[in-house]
Amino acid sequence: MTPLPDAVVGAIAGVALLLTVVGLVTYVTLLERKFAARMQSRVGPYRVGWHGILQPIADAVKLMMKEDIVPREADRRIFNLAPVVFLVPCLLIFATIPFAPGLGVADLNIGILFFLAVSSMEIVGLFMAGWSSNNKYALISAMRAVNQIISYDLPFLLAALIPVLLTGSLRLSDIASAQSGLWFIAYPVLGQLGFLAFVIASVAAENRVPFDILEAESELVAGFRVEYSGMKFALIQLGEYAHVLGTSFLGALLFLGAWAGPGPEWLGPVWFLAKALFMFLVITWIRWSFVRIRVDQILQISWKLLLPLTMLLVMATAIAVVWRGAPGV
Amino acid sequence: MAADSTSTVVKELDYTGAERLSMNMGPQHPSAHGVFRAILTLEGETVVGVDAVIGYLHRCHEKLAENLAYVQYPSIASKTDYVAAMASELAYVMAAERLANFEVPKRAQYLRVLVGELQRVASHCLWLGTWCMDMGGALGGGATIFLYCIRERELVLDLFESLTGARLLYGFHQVGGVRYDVPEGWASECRTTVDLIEQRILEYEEMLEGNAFFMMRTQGVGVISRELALDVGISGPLLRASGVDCDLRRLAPYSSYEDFEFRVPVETAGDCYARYKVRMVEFRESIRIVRQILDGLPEGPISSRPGVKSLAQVRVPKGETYARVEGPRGEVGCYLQADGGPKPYRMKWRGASFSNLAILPHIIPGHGVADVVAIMGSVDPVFGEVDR
Amino acid sequence: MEVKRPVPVVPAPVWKDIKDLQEWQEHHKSRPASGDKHSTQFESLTEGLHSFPGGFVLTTATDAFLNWARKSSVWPVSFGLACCAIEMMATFASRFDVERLGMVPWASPRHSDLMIISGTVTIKMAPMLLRIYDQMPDPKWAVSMGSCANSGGPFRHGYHVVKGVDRVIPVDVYVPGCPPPPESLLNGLLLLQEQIAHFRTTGQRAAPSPKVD
Amino acid sequence: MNATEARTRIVEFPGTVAGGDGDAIVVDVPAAQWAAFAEFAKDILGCTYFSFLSAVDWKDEGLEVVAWVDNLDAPFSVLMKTRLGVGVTSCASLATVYRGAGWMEREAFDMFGIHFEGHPDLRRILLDDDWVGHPLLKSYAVDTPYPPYR
Repeated sequence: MTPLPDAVVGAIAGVALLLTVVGLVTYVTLLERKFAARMQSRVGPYRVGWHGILQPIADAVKLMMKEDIVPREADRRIFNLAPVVFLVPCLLIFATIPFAPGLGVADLNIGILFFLAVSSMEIVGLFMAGWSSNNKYALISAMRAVNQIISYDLPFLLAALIPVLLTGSLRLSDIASAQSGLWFIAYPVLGQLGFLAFVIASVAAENRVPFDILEAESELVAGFRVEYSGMKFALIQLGEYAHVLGTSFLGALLFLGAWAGPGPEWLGPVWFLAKALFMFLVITWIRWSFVRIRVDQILQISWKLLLPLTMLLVMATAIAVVWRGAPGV
Repeated sequence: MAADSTSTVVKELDYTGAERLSMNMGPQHPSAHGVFRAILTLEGETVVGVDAVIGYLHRCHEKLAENLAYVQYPSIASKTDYVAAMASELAYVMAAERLANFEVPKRAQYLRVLVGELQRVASHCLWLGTWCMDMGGALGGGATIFLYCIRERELVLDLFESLTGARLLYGFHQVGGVRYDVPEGWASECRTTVDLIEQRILEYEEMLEGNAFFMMRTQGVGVISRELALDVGISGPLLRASGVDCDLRRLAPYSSYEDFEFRVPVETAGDCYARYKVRMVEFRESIRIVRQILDGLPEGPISSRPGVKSLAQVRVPKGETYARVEGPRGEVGCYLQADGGPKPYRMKWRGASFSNLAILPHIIPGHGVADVVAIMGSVDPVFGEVDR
Repeated sequence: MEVKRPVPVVPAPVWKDIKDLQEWQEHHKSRPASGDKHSTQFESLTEGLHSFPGGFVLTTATDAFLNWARKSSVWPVSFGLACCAIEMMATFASRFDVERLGMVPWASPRHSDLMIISGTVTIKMAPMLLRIYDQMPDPKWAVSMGSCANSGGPFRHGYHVVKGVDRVIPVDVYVPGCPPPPESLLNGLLLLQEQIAHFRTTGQRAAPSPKVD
Repeated sequence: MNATEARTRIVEFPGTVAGGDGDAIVVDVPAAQWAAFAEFAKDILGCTYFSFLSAVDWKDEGLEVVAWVDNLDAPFSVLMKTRLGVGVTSCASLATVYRGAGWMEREAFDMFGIHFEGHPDLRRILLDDDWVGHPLLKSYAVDTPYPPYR
């Protein structure tokens, strides 16, 4: 039997990954709802299936069957295109993540660059959605989003650079395997501060509370997606959660040692997933315990605090690496 | 060509150097606290003008009061300020009593104070929850605080339910006294509840004041000066947060308030944070008053009037009066003109929220959109009382 | 720099320019009862499938599945009117927690399926209410909560009160009480779920569920 | 200044009749002196706190405007009343003296149809702009229908 051509293998892997990710993202919403409910002394979804296990399916099916409204004054083509443009980068970021040694769709040699570049692409879809809705809430939301992405992508990128410097490689699998001994979060001072900056910047880049000014419920109703209904709304939600999960995977890979963990080697992906979900829960925990801050304050935090801090960290890391003479922990 | 078209556009748009956008908030808006509509004029993110549109809940209270007997209206009066029904019922009943010169037994007076203070705790719980939800988002940290606050409010509502049988609108007061006496075991239940709430308030304070984001959102936002506060006639916690020591429980004691020891908190900053501080102290002072009443509840009848059998039984002589109580939102007043019949000739309801809301056009311009919701939440309007 | 000239459009009708409901509805034409083009096509398709031998198994199973999904995730729009809104909030809160049933309150009517009319509808509010209801995507439901929304309640005789919200929008479940306690509203929501379970795919409203005493 | 002092000062103001008991002073003011008396109350009597303004419809005897202001330091309060006279529907505005009177006068305009001269922004506040009639007049029935919602 001749091996299948690379393109076919890649396509199969891609589809398999896509389905897994979509399924995972759907169930991550249930995880968040249950977690939040427990934080708020509630029960959360309970009656749909055993302990609400079928809730995401019901939500998805219902949203699919809802009426699809396009406002008369909206820019119809862009309005219809925006959810897709929003969703694709959010799902594409999973392509470079190696879930175990050799288990991934594309282990690029510039993996982390690809990840960061693509993940900030979602702003295009977001802006299209905000603009084309022809709704003032959506428009203001889109403006705020652009503001925020510009100011938080830099700290996000710089925070992600710390493990890159420590490893000496942009390839994600190299970064992961460099942590087989010691996770980067355990690297004295630099690791912890870097992780903190990474979490803050990723929360901001994902537009979650307390940095969710662009969908600020109490001011802009639902922000850029205020006019979306039915399936398009579901796509936007899917994209948002996929982005959060993707960033959680990245955080787990960069700082928490990816698939490193006790037990046999085949447990690697499980460990990785567990760490990513831990990252996700941390972000959720932040989301459900802070109040939102104002636009000007968000920008101040970014430019006056986070950016200098991460720059200093990167510099310190570089000095440490040079001083020790070799990358690695 | 381009320049020409630009100039005409500029002329047509009445271009004044900055792009202005008018944005409509409400009447269905997550932070409208009911049915409030604010038409904001924005310059970028800054609000330069606000037109407040109210009246979406105008339920003809004053006209109905002219058509309902003195014994009928108190249960409708509770629907003006529905978050603090006990205070609004009391205002109407007190006005009628004052005109008719009815004596109210001591026990009834104490019971009125008791439910009034419990109601203040419940109302402030709701305020804290909704305000934080305004600032934190329905899908964020604000919702968590909101749910915690509602949890405490439910405890107070349980007390009310066992006292009057209703959770929100009670019909507890009647002309001449109160309708229900405390059931057996209620007092001890009440004590445990207020103990628990006092402890939880401490938790909230730690949770909120230890949160830098909360402080950033509230300090220096929506400052009301002392002079403006008096001029517009805002009352309650808002007035006290602006440095005016005015509490009707102290200034013009009614219903035996002079028997109790309590502190009237006054802050001078006049911003959202000062209003928050004032209300947090009021929580504690209310609980303190509740404890004092439970310790010294006098025996005796709860009403000086027998049970009402016919509508015309309560006769109020001709005259006019203005009775006011310190509700959780401020001065709840009832101006009553009686013509000697079984119904009032004219009733004017001075809702605290109406006057408090009138401050908004004076303080909002200059703030960002995000601050508008924070200011509106700190004013704590109840639209049943604004629109009546 | 060229400033884009705004497209001259006929100003959207301001609701207060409109004297009566008929005129308002003329401006916001609702769909014909037979459904729009797509749902008509969908209906003929399903009818064909249904009449195919053995096809009814497919259609009824799909129907049951879709209705299960609809009833399991009814998202109310967080829309409070008056006193009952406070009890509605209490129902959404920890003790009663409607999220157990899969309900998440959303701020935007576009994302919601259910509108709980919680309180007195006044004449000034009625066009707004209708507009919000129109903004919700089909299939949508409405629960009238409290005496005021059912019939005007204690304010029925007021000059500014609509005597029952069913004069403005169609209502599926009426919850009595002034205000209804959260238990009452929960019962109403469960009744609504029961009713949604009989919803037909063609976009037509099912007959109201039988009265439960 | 306390309530008794205030009473003696009010007597100095031309055309007024002071009544009431205790800390609640009731003053009948001639309609022409309405705004002047409000200024007097604010500046001389120290009643800086504005509580409410409303009106009463005395059927055949015309409309009466009432306003309540407080001196929070003393404390005492002044209830000012003025009869507009039969058929008169205009009154001087207090909105320039007390900013809080702005909304209250809009409400009185809405409910009674009193035109407050000098009010900066006199519109209906609770009812729609196209509402017919003024509901709190005694000639307006409580259940007056309003199409099409009836």
